[in-house]
Order: sequence, then structure tokens, then C-alpha cells
Amino acid sequence: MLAVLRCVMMRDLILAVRRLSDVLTTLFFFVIVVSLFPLGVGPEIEVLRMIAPGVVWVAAILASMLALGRLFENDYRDGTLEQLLLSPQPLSLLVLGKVMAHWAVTGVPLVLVAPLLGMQFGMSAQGIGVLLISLILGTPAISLIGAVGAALTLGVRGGGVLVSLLVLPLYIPVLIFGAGAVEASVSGLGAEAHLSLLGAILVLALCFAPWAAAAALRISLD
Amino acid sequence: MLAVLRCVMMRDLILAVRRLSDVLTTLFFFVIVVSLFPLGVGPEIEVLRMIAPGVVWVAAILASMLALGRLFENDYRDGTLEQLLLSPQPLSLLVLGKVMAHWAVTGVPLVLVAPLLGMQFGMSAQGIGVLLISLILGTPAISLIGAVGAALTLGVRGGGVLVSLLVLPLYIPVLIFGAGAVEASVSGLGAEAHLSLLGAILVLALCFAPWAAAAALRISLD
Amino acid sequence: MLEAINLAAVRGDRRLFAGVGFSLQGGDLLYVQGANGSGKTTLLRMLCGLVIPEEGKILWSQEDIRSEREAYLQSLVYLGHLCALKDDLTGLENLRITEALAGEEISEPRAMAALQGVGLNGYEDLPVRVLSQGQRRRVALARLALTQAPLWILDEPFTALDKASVGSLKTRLEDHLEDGGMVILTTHQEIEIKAAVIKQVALAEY
Amino acid sequence: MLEAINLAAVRGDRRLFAGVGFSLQGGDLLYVQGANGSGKTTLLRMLCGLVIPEEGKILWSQEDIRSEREAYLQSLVYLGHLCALKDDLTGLENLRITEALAGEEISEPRAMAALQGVGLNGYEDLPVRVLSQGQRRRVALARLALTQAPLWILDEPFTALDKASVGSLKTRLEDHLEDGGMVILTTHQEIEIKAAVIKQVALAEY
Amino acid sequence: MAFAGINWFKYSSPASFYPVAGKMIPWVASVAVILAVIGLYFSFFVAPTDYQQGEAYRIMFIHVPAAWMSMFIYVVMAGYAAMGLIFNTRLSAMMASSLAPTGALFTFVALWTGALWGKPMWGAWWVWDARLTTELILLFLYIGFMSLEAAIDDPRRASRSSGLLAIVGVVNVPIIYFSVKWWNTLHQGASISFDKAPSMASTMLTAMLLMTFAFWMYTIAMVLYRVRCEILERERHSEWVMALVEERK
Ligand code: HEM
Ligand SMILES: Nc1ncnc2c1ncn2[C@@H]1O[C@H](COP(=O)(O)OP(=O)(O)OP(=O)(O)O)[C@@H](O)[C@H]1O
Ligand SMILES: Nc1ncnc2c1ncn2[C@@H]1O[C@H](COP(=O)(O)OP(=O)(O)OP(=O)(O)O)[C@@H](O)[C@H]1O
Ligand SMILES: [Mg+2]
Ligand SMILES: [Mg+2]
Repeated sequence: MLAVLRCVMMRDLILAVRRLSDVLTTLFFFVIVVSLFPLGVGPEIEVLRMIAPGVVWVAAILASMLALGRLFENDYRDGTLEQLLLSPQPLSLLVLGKVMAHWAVTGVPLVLVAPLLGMQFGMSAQGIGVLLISLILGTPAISLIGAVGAALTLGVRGGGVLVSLLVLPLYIPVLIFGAGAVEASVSGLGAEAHLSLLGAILVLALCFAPWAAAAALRISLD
Repeated sequence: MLAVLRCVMMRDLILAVRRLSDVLTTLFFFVIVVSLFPLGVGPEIEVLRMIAPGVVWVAAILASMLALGRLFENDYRDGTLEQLLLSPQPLSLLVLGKVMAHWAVTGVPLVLVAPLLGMQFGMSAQGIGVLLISLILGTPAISLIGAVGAALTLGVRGGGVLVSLLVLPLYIPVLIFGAGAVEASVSGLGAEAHLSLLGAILVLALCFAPWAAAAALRISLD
Repeated sequence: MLEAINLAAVRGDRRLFAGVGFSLQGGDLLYVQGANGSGKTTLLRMLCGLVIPEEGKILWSQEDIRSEREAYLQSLVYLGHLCALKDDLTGLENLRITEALAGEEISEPRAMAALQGVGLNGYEDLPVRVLSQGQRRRVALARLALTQAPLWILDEPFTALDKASVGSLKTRLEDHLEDGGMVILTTHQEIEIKAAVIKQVALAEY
Repeated sequence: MLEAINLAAVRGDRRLFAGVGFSLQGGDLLYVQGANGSGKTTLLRMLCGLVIPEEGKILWSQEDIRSEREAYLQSLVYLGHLCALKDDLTGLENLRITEALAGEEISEPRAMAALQGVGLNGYEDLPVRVLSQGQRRRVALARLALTQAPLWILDEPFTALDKASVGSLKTRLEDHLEDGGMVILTTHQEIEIKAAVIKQVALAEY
Repeated sequence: MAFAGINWFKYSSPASFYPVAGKMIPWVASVAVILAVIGLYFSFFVAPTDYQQGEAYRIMFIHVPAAWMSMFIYVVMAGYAAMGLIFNTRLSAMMASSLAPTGALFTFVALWTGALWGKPMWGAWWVWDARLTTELILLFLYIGFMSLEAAIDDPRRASRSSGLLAIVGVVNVPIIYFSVKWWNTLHQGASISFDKAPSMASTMLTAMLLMTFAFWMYTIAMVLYRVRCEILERERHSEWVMALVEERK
């Protein structure tokens, strides 16, 4: 059971390393989108500090969404997805493995880079801490929710936009609570309420998304 | 001669329409990246006006770069690129056709949307005019230069990063003269010098890029 | 063991086939025949549980394959038109990962041996991207030497193979059938495979 | 017309073949033979000018094909392992666009007739994505009915075709040869094609 | 189907549902019109002026039923979608896709009237309040459902994929409903609940219920109409539709 989870993850991680470009593109993108702001806004640290949580979170969501297209598409084209569906393991487990690998190569770099960007925006250490926690809770949820959208639109005409259309509304709560947590902590209110809601979303997503994505894959490959 | 140029363009345009998603993703991205700024910076029109040219230009370059991956990649995978190389027409002409189609579906929407974004930033009518002209001259140059990079890294592992590394430095002059033209016009200096330099880059790119990209394609498919 | 009852398939507006039924015991070979586009691939994918039948059902040891999915998949190998290989991985990696996902961890020497068994000595460590068409197919076919599954569903397995490989695949199929395995096969080539019982399903143009 | 002199190819560290030479006149059929991975595809792509020979040269009417590229490509049709079809376009669109790029504008009725000639009546307006493997191949092969080019280079054209299609492709090749065309062919299947002159190039494992 | 005895799925076969639906439409539509006329009369002439909000509150008689319907229709749609996925019945999938446009319409109306109402009440057209946000998400879910279905060529796959999306989106509905309870927000709390007495005047309640029933009947009429079109479209190659077409000629 766990062996197969590990196997899928390893596979996708090796593939990501062989195509490092894709990983870096996401990260690159995130950094550039975020870095543009201070350039534009000018160095008034007060303003920067105010907009920081929103900017980082929006950039993170955009960057993860960009990477979604690759989650199942390549496997679909070369037939390996079909074989994955024929594995005697529960498909939702395999999907979970793929999503975890996807998160490891797109979400984790964002999380790691975020503190640097936070500093650039003059955020306090505490604010950065909360930003980090909110991203750690939020980015896997984004990947999980995105997986459902990606699976549903596999091989469909106009897949790219459709994914955004299907998935963005579901991202809104994550964005609201994620950016909300940082803002609350920066403005002195506690971030706990927001963070626990974010945690709840993650748990919900962990329970339902792999299952829904698996069902969607079965439909898409019919 | 022209018939074949038209044919390649039509083909790529039809394909783009069939996969409208990709076109819209680029546009969507451009709009979001640019729109984030006023949200972040707040509504002080003076600041916005100041940063507008740089922001729009950087966003345009990012958006076109995102779309570059698709220029030859799909044709390469399904074997149609090979057939394109076997066409008795000059390959550089075919490449030119593909680049023009690519520009039509990624560059033109950016150009069309840019005035709206300019207004959002409170730019003057004249400034918007210059922005438009600079984008009309600059975005095809970006597509042309990008084509060379995309052709060089076709099927190479880690292609994406390489493309960025190869192509970004070449974009810098375009960015400088493009944003420079708008800034110059906004600040009352004439934009002609910048625009004519931009025009020169475009002409240079038109002469050499299709040829270089064609040569790169031949090497990549060897 | 495997029983198909009154299967029908619809694609788009077209009804590909209807009323297809057969039953298969250990040692049986089933040829699925039909012109291009008659629905052979669709039928095979249906037998794997990938396509849901419009009508009818498929039983494995008397149980519907959709209710006993995991047990069924454990006893199944499917090779389709696509080789299901990752271009960026080597043959060895591809083989080991595919098998691991199918539930069997294969040691490196065993995987090596399987690849050498299909005549890929010296190509194990090349990324599959650079292999020739037939070599890619052979990497995919190497699974057959490793699997324990009794039911093999093969969609035109002889495509792109040279004569020697066709011969050795044929022998492998015959051995499997002799050992009590089952094989479901489509092929447009005339290749005679010896089996105790040979059945046929012909899909006519509907 | 076509002459190959002392060709050699190297891939990675491996020398695939060397010293390959032949000459082809109108009406000649050339079989390229060899096991999987022996370099048949590489040789055919070399003859198309896609791969640059490590040694040797290729002449078309006494001229090097690289100096007279456009004239040469005008008289050439190459069909490779991949079908070179765009999944999102219909068969009809694919055919017309491919031909237009090869320099011949085909009217819709003619393209229709060509598709019907390969037995795709009723499938002309489906996106190629939904077609079966053999139907896709047939869309690619429909070009042969439209082209004026004398030299056909075909890499395993019989793959995935059903018997009827194999037969009609065979007849088409024979007609072409009779009309003074040239065909260069690889295939692992045993299909006998009648021609005035049949030549062979065998690529041994190096 | 040639089964003997009672066939419970009889009316789930499109061929037998089609004529039944055709007979029902005029009746249901007339009831909808009658209820709407009475309901509007009650809303604008009978119900008393609110002592806090003046006349502006009357928008409630559209807003609240529309909001209710938007959620209710979504749940029904997801239910049909689930039935279609589980039992593989063709009619359920068609019902789901016929419900979507009406649901989207009511969602839009709820958002729009809410925004109109918000301007005088809160001084803003829009705030990122939990209920407002989740209701907006509902609209996007409807739109996503319809676009996904439209984007897929194969009708079977189209209805399955969009059905799955509908089921996934169902988590949003309880969140909309309970959002006012869970978060302390600008939006009004529930004014009608089953465990305590209604907190509003009984004429107001009557008006609101009348409007709700009118919307309901409208929905049923529209859905029956749409499902008939859908049946013809999807079953155009079946014998009974061909026979029908012959008959009309
Ligand atoms: C765009 C803005 C708005 C949206 C999206 C919205 C959404 C909703 C929704 C979904 C419901 C049904 C929930 C339920 O049954 O409990 C509802 C009910 C209601 N809304 Fe709004 N609303 C908006 C603005 C307003 C405003 C400005 C007011 C008045 C100040 C208002 C007052 C009410 C009332 C009184 C109910 C009935 C609650 C009940 O009886 O259960 N809404 N609204
Ligand atoms: N959306 C659709 N509309 C109409 N026909 C469709 C659609 N999708 C698939 N088809 C048809 O369904 C059939 C699928 O056939 P399948 O791939 O099972 O054929 P096959 O017997 O394996 O053929 P081959 O020998 O070429 O591999 C094809 O005829 C294809 O054209
Ligand atoms: N980078 C590389 N390193 C080593 N070998 C390589 C490399 N790239 C290609 N090759 C080898 O070159 C050969 C290419 O063969 P080619 O595709 O021409 O074979 P083929 O005769 O067409 O075979 P098939 O019958 O399978 O189509 C293969 O054996 C492949 O393994
Ligand atoms: Mg097939
Ligand atoms: Mg080959």
C-alpha cells in the first residue's frame, strides 16, 4: 500500500528531475511575479508590508495553476496513465502519490522561497512565520483541488481555460483564508482561526480530492 | 510562396482556435499579472502612471515566453514537424508563418488589451498610443527571437530552462527600448528614437530569426 | 474464468458492436478480429475495465469485474497501441516502475534479464526516447517475462517487431498458454499460435 | 535517379551502418531490411535529407540532395513511424493541409475522394483524435492517392492496417511502380509486391 | 425493454418520459404564472412596509426565493448527476444538464438583487463576506458545469464528467447555507427555521412562499422543456425519435 505510494512519488520525482526545466519555470514565475511588485510600488516599506500577503498568495496560486496542466497530461499521451488505471492498487492512492510529487516539485519550492520574498516586502519575522505555515497548509490543498480539475479536463478541447474556470472558484476560499491568516497576524489579531480553517480545507481536500480525481480519470479514459 | 505562408498560418490559427484555452491562458495571465499591480500599489494614480510602462512590458514578455514552449513542441511530438521539414518550400518561410500565427494568437491579444490596462493605470491617450506602437513593434520581435530558442532546445531534456536562459538576455534590449519609448513619451521627451530602435530590432529579427530557427530545427531533428 | 455476456459499445453516435459474448478458460486463446475501426481496441479496453459497457457485463471467476476490481487487475496484463513508456526514463527504469505499479517489485538483475530476454542487451541504460520503434515495443513486452498474471490482453503486440522478435513472442505466448494462462489478442498479421483451444470473436462493421 | 553512395550513420556511441550504397531507377522497389534498431528508420530519414550522413552522399538525378533540396523534396513523399496528424483537426483538414504544405492545393472533393479511397467514408469530419489506430494510419496514407511525387519512402506502412487495407495499399504501390515511380520500403511483415526490379539493402547488426 | 411485469425504470426511459413531459409543461407553466402574479401582488401591495428598511426591503421577495432556489436546484442537479453516474440511467444525466441553466439564472438573480440591496443597506455593492463569496462560487460552479459539458464531444463522457463536477461542488451548498452561522458576517441570518417561530410578519412569509413556489413551478416547466429538447438531440438516431420525426412530417 505505502510501497505503491512511494513508487508513484519516486517515479514522478525522477521524471521531474529529468525535466528540471518545468520545476524551475514555476518557481521562476512565482519569484518574478512577486518581485515585480516592489519594483512597481517603489520602496515605501509600509505599503509593501500591507500588500505582501495578498501578492504572495495570488502569485502562489497562479504558479501552481500553471503547473497543473502537466499533472496528468503527459501520462495520458504516452499511455502510462492507462497502465496506472490498471494497477491493482486503489487508484485514489496512486493519484495521491502523483499529487504529492507534484506538490513536492511545485509547492515546496514556493514555500521555501516565500520567506525571502517576505523579507523583500519588509514583513516581520512573525508575519513570515505565519505566511510559511499558511503556504504549507494551503499549497497542498491547491494541488489536490487542482488535480480534480486537471483530471476532469484531460484531453478535452480548450482544456487549459476550463481548468482555470473549474478550479479557480474552489481556490477562492484557500486564498481568502491564506492571505487572511497573514494579514490577521500582521495586524495583531491571532491567525489561529484562519489557519485552522485552512487546515480544515486541507483535510477535506485530502479526504475527497484523490477520490474525486480518480473517478474523473476513469471517466476521462473511458 | 505566399500561398504556403498563408497555409502554415491558417493551420496554426485553426489549431489555436480548436484549443482556445492556450490562447486565453496567455491573455489571462497577462491581464492578471498587470492587474495585480494597482491592487497592490493602491489607487494613487501618480505612482501607477509612473510604473505602468515597465509593468505592462514585463508582463507582456513573461506572457509570450510562457507560450513559447508550444511553438514547435506539439508538432515535434506528433511528427508533423518532420513533414514540415520535408516540404519543398524554404523552411525559413514556414517558420516565419508559424511565428506569425504564434504572434497572432499570443501577441495580438496582448496588444489589443494593453490600452485597457493602460487606462487602468491612468495613462494619457498619447502614452497609450506609444505603448500600443511599442508593443506592435516589440511583440513580434519577441516571438521571433523566442522561436530560435524554442527550436534550439526542442526535445532536449530540461528544454524550458535552457530556452529562458538563451532567450531572456536577447529580450532585454526589446524591453529597454519598449518601456523606454513609453516612458519617454509620458515624460514629454519624444519616443521616436526608442521606437525606431525597436523597429530596427524587429527588422533584424525578421531577417535573421526565421533563418536561424530553421537551421536550429534541422539540427534538432537530425 | 473470464466470461463476457452480451457486450455492446457506443462511441459518439456510432454503435460499434453489440451482443458480443464469449467465455475463456485457462489455456484458451481468443482472437479478436475485425477491420480497422471495428472496435477491437474498444472491446479489449472494456475487458480491462477501462471502458464501461453500454450493455452487458464481464465476469471473472463468476464475479463482476467492476465489483472485484482489484483482484481482477492483479491477474491481468494489458498492452495497448501505445507503449506506455516514459521517454525520459531508461528501459530498465521503465520496466521496474511499471512492474512495481502492477504490484510486483522486481530486482534490478531480474529486470536486466527480462530486457536481455527481448534482445535489448546494451540498451538497458539508454533513455527510451532514442530507441527504435521496435526496441520500444520490446521494452513494453519485457513485462510478459516478469508477470505472474494469468490473463494477457494484447492489442496488436506484433506491431513493429522484427521476425526474430515475432518468433520469440509467439513462443512466449505458447508457453503461457501451455502453463494454463489465457491470451486475448488482436492482430492483422497472420501468425499462427498453437493453443489447446482457439476461439474467435469477429467484430463486423455494424 | 536516386543514388546512395557509401552511407554511414552514427548514433550516440554506436555506428549503425556503414558502406551502404544503391541506385534506384523509375519502376524500382527497394526493400530496406534489418532487425529492430538496425538503423532502417535512420537510413530512410537520411534519404529524405533529415539526417546528415556521417559519410557518403545521396544523389538525385546526379545532384546532391542537399544542394538541390527543393527540387528533391518536390519529388518525395515520406511516411514515418508517426502518422504526422494533428489530433484536433479532422481527417479532411489534415489531408488538405499536409498536401498544401507539400506544395499541392487539393480541392475538398478530391480530398474527400482520397479519404474514401482508403475506406474512411463517414469519418472525414471526425477529429483524428477519436479514430482507431488503423484509421489514423489510413488518413496518413491517403496522401499517396493525391501526390505527384515519383519517389515514395515508406517506413513500415503496413503497420496497424487490416487485411483489406494492406491489399489496397499493395495494389497502390504496384500501380505506382508500374507508372515508373520508385518505392523505398521497410516492413517486418511478409508482403509480396510485384515490381520490375526489386532491390534489397540489408542492415546487419553492426 | 422487453421485461415482463412492473418496470420501475419505465419512466426513466427517455422514450416514455418524452410524451409525459410534453403533457405536463403547459399545466406547470400556467401554475407558475398564476403563483407569480399572486406572489408579486402580495409582495408589493399587501406586505407591510418594514420599519427599519422602508420599501427597499421588498427586493427580498425576489432575492430570498432566488437564493433558495439556486441552492436547491444545485442539490437536485447533483442528485440526478449521482444517479446518472451510479445507475447509468440516461435520463438522469439529461435532467442534470437541463437544470443547470435555470440554477445559474437564479444564482445570478440572487447575486444581482443582493447587490442591489446591499448598496442601500451596507453602503457597498459587494463585500468579500462568506455568504456572498460562496454564492459567487456557486455561480462559477454552474458555469463550469455547463462549459465542461459543452467542451466534451462524446455525450456519455460529457455527462459523466460534468456530473462528477456537480457532485464535487455540492460541498459548497452547506457552506453557503451555514456561512452566516459559522462566521460572523454582514449578511442576514436565517429568518425562517423549522425549530422556532418565524420572525417576520405572516403576510411577508406568505408572499415569500408564494414566490418560492412560483419559481419552483417555473423551474419545473423550464426543465421539462429543456429535457425534451435534450432527449431529441441525444436520441436522434433511435427508432422512436425517427418515427416521431416521420410523423411530424
Ligand atoms: C450580493 C449579495 C448577496 C448575496 C450573494 C446573498 C445571498 C443570499 C443567499 C444565498 C441566501 C439564502 C440563504 C438561506 O436560505 O439562508 C440569502 C438569503 C437572504 N438574504 Fe442575501 N445575499 C446578498 C445580499 C443581501 C443583502 C444586502 C441583504 C439585506 C440586507 C440580504 C438579506 C437576505 C435575507 C433576509 C435572506 C433570507 C435569510 C433567511 O430567511 O434564511 N442579502 N442571501
Ligand atoms: N466520438 C466519436 N464519434 C464517432 N465515432 C467514434 C468516436 N469515437 C470513436 N469513434 C469510432 O470508434 C471506433 C473505435 O475503434 P477501435 O479503436 O476500437 O478500433 P480497432 O478495431 O481497434 O481498430 P484498429 O484495427 O484500427 O486498431 C473507430 O471506428 C472510431 O472512428
Ligand atoms: N544516443 C544514442 N546512443 C546509442 N544508441 C542510439 C542513440 N540514439 C539512437 N540509438 C540507436 O540507434 C538505432 C536507431 O535505429 P532506427 O530507429 O533507425 O531502427 P530501425 O531499424 O528503424 O528499427 P525498427 O525496426 O525498430 O523501427 C537504435 O538501435 C537506437 O538504439
Ligand atoms: Mg485498435
Ligand atoms: Mg524504424
